[in-house]
Amino acid sequence: MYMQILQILLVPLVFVFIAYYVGSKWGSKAGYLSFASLAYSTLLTLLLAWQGGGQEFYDWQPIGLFGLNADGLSIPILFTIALLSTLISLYSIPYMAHIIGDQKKQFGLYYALLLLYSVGMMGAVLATNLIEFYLFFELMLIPSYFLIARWGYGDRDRISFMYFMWTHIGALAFLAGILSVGYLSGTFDLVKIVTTMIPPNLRMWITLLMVAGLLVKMAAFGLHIWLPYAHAEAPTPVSALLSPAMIGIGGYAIVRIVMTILPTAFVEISTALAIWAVITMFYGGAMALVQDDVKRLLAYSSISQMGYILLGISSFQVLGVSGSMFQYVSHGLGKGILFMMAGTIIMQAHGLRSIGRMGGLASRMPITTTAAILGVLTIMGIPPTAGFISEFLIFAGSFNQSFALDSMLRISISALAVISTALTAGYSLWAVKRIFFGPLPAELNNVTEAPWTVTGPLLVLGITSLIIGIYPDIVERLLLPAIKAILGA
Amino acid sequence: MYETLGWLTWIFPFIGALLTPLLAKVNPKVRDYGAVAFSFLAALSAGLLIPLALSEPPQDLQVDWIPSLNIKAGILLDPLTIIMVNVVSWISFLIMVYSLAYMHGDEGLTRYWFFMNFFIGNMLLLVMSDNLLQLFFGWEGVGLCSYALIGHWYKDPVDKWVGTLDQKSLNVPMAYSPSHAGMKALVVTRIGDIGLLIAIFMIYAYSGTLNFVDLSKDVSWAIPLGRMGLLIPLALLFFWGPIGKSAQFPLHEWLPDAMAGPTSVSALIHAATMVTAGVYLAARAGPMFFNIVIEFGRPTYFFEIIAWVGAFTTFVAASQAVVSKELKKMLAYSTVSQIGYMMLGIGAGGLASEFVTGMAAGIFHLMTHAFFKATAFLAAGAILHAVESRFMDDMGGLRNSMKITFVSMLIAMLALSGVPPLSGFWSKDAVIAATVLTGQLPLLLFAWGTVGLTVLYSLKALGLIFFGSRSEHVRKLEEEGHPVHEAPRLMWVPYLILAIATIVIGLAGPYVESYFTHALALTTTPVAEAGASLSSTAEEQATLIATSGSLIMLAVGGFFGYMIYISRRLKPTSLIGEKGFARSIYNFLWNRWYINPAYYRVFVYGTIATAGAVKRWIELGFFDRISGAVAQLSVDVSRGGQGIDLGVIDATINGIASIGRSFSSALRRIQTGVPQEYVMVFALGLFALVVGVLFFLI
Amino acid sequence: MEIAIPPDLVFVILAAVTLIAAVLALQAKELIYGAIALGISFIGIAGFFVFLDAPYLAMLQIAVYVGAVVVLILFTIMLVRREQSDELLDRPEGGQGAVGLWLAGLLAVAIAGVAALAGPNLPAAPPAGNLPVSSLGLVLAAEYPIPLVILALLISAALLGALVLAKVEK
Amino acid sequence: MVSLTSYLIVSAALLGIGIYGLSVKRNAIRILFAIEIIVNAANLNFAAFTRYLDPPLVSGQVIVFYSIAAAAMEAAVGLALILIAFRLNSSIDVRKLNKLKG
Repeated sequence: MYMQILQILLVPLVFVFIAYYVGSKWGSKAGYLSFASLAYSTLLTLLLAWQGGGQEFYDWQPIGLFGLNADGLSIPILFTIALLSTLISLYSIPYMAHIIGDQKKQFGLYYALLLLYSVGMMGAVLATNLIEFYLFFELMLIPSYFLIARWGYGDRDRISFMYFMWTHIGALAFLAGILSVGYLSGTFDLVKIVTTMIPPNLRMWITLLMVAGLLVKMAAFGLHIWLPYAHAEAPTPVSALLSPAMIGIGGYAIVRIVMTILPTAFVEISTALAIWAVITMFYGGAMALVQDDVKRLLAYSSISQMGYILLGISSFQVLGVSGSMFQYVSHGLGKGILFMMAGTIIMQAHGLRSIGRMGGLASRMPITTTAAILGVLTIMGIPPTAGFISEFLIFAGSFNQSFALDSMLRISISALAVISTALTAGYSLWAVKRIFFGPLPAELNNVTEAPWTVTGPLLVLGITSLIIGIYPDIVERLLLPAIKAILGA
Repeated sequence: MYETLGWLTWIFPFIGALLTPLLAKVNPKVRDYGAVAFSFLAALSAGLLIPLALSEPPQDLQVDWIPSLNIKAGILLDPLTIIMVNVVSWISFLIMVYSLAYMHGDEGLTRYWFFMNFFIGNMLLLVMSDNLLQLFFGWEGVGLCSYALIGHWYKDPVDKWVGTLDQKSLNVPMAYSPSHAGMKALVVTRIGDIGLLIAIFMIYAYSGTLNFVDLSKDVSWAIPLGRMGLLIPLALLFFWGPIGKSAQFPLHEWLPDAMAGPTSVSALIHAATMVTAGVYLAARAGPMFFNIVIEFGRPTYFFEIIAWVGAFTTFVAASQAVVSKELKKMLAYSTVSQIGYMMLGIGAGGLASEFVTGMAAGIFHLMTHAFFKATAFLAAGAILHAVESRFMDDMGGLRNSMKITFVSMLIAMLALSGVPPLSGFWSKDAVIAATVLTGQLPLLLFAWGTVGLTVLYSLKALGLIFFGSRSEHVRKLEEEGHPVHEAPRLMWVPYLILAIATIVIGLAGPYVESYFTHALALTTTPVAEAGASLSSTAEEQATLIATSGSLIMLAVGGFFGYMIYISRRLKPTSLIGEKGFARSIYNFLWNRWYINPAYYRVFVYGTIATAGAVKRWIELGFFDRISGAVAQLSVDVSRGGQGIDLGVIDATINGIASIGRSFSSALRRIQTGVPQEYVMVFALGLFALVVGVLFFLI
Repeated sequence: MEIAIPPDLVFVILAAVTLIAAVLALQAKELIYGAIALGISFIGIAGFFVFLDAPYLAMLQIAVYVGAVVVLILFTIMLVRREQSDELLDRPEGGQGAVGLWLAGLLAVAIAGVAALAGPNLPAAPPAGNLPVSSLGLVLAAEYPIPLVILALLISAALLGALVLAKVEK
Repeated sequence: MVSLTSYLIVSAALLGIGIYGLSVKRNAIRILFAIEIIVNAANLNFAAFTRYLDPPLVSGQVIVFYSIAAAAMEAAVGLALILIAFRLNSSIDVRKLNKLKG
């Protein structure tokens, strides 16, 4: 197909304008346009996966080549983002009607920003050039800032600003790393970069800069404080993109960029990263345990899940890294479901967010409950959902590496990481119990199931998680060769 | 044929599960009978496997699953699997039939049928898997079904709770709602699975395979593990999974509370099949560990752990069953206790270097237990249905109004107690005989002591339900026009069949036992030959010792049981007294050895309190404040100079937080908003930079 | 016979004019005089440009700075001045004046020190440039065409922006 | 011939004057003066360096060209801002313009 990969980005980009005008005129109908364009991207991605990937390059002097690389590593990530954005376009139709009301004009702006945001994420995944990556990285930051600032909840001005500042500081650290690499190696094209002539201590600093920048995006422990605010107070469809899709791109970029161009320096910090990962896992889990706001709970759970991704990456081993990227997919599916579930409750129960005041919703919203349980199982890593495979791979990789290094420290880290899954099980199941089971409070008596534009996406995500969980080869087959190539194994 | 049948056996129930929601659209009746039909198909194909298994050698059928990781899916067809498959599928089928009547009219039936079939499928997958990963799928799948089915009545109506409502121990409530019990079951078994998972990772890291056959054929992969001193942790961690799943001490607390689910579920999942998955795994992985033992001399830790955990659990659970007031909860304790016997059998086999004998005893007990415990639970379901109360004090004198139920329950309870010639007698004695062979007296004492306790609580159940006079509760029911009646035929036929099976197995007991020993020696996971095999006279002696010991205990326990609960010459209240030693023992047992409340205090409340403290001190007290300081570096848009004061109160009491606070306020003071001052600072910085350059030049 | 004016002398005079004018620009009591002094200082800079073989820049400096910026400033002063007491405004608060003076002085001395110390290492007498004015144009057109276009766009945007900002809303 | 150092010293002096003005003055227009002086100091440096350090090339002059253009824009926008600030607050004392203070 002509410029197939470019179309994945270009079609939604063109629809940014169309959606804006249509939305300004006809209100929420623009959601269907957005849905159509993103669905086209999703289908193209699937086609690419079927073809086994591809690459496209466009001249982009003087920076280098504007490349789009859809290989085994990027396709699963791209697919997750595309699928989530597609479904969220649909989901937004009733949800944003609940926030915006009948001010039709705002729908256009909303969908334009949403599409732009999706394009930013997909572009960052496909980028082959450091500058290109950075531009897309910022392209996903700016629309999301406006989405939060314009339609968020609570103290949205302050929170969106905080979100912007934190992630921007991270992005700048990353930019500093990119520029140093570009300057020292003379090119920004990932495939051409050779870093061996960079002095080792300088290489280490560059690695630290880039990893730190990306860890802010991933909200690793200590750099996480923006996340619960941003994810909890963003309009829920945006949370459902922020949390499952955007923050994981940090992990993807570590694999795609840092590991590829600076492998030796990365190995040196891998133990520290593994420790950091385990702290993040426990910390996020413990925080999720004591939240009352359902969206904040999910936000902390995302922090904890990013710990899993980081652990897999820090194993620096084929199984572990592919597990991390697999975890991106399964976390995307699971957390997408859960945020949408939270949004559904907010929408149907008129802004109810406090878990303490929920209960017994299973009888009112059976489909949402089914999907939510699938999502929770995915997050907990229980077969036959995709989450199990990814966690299995991460831990297997982590253990393999620990034994290969013969390091008791790494073994204990890996064991602790497995133990943290009990914490995950604890907070997830407890939340499910408090939300869906038990007696129904009187004030929730007239809550009803959401329309199909909400339940449909939920079920699609749940079923995708099951399919991938039962037959993981469809993802692993793509990931494994690509990661083997990166690790040179 | 053989191959197809093997795969179909576990695929049928999955198809049934997936079709259930669709069939429900057609008609509720179609849905109900459709679900049962699929479980019958599974049972039928399992049954057809028996003749084939007798004629063909054990085999491992494999297909590609995750080619990129070189992981194959496969099913094992060997005697152990065939026995398990048949026990699981036939009992499941009977319980599905029972459910038709028992669950009739329930509003969540589609869900119920779905999960029942899904459970059967997962359980069969578990016992047929040829590798640990696939087994783990089934393992977690059954746990999931258990979660869903315990919480079947998720609206938590008070009459579906489990436990005495106002009982509190160490300030921890001891009564649990169905949704709580389901969550508890899943979380506790998940804690067990962590160990199993870590063990799987260790095995995978060193052997590169997860296939049982490969793992036990050649155990050289364990050499580096042994060198690192990791074999003992490996054994501990591996067995931690079965401990959780099979509700063994110290993870046994979830099973009694799992009785909040429908009785049919308790019968199937929490008595006959799922909870025995741990025993199955111990038996399946036993050869691997046994071969390691043979290879590396005599560190028999794996079997030591199994035997001790089993023996101790047997006793702990039986002692609590004696004081239990609820019928189903008593049966649950009894299940835990009997599983302890199975574990003890397998462990003792390994310890005595007669692995196959021990494993055969354990699996034999697993089978007999599945039959008589399923009978007991199904009969209990009928009784609960009739008297509308879960407490045994609310029953009494039902002997005449529920004859078939009475007979079935009687057979089940006697088999449970190990009264000859019922099935329980043979299997339990096989286990105790294996224990005698180990020569470890404490294990034997636990095993024998539990025999006495088992008789006691069995007679307690029988006596309180069927003998004596009718309780006030029953009389009130009858006055209101709900006379106690026999269960409908669809309900009593299944448990009568199971009771008859118990008798038949009992009559054929010794033959079945020796057949098991021969068949299990032929598993696809080969067992290395131990150096010196024990002479048959030693085994006969052991059997003799075991039998005589347990018969004595049977008589002692039976005497007290008869006097207290059947003829009622001794009053339990007068035996225990108001205070004193007996009363404190009673309280100790009644509070579940204080294990349950202690777990809640330490692990549940403790974790939540820790997380709460971390949230208060670190998250709000530190990170939020740092973030505030960072935000102050730029324009604070919304609060106009107020600063971010989230958690200010918390911060004042906290040292770390006050550092954060002063940090932020210091930064605020720098931000005067007067450009001139900014310029000065900027110039100062520039000056420092230039001076730095100057130094370089000089 | 030509009178040879030593270049050093011209340089010193030029430097003196420029610096004194700059000081006056900031210190003159009347804002208007300050603006005029600023213009003189700019002309001094233009003189330096001539010295540095950059005649085009010199012209640009005079045209843009002296011709446009200073005039613009004068207009603004006239618009703003009416009620504004100049002296009061420019009296520094507290010790700020002294601190500023010290700081600026130190900074200037330090930088000058760096320049002086680095002096011996710098090429003292470069070959005569003799570059025609057009060379700058050539470079701009050949090597930096896109920035040039962007600059043009930027100027238009800035002017429009200034217009919008300054427009009196009715 | 005048040495490069002389230019650098003049430029440093101009910078010092500019910094002084920036840090002491409160009148927004004076601050604008100071900014222009600093920009000119920088321009002078560029022109001097390009003349002394890479004679056949004029890259420094290109930068000065852009800088002058940018300074013109900056003055235009800056003055417009001052006008607005004056209109809104009837003052151009930067000390009073601290609404955005954190």
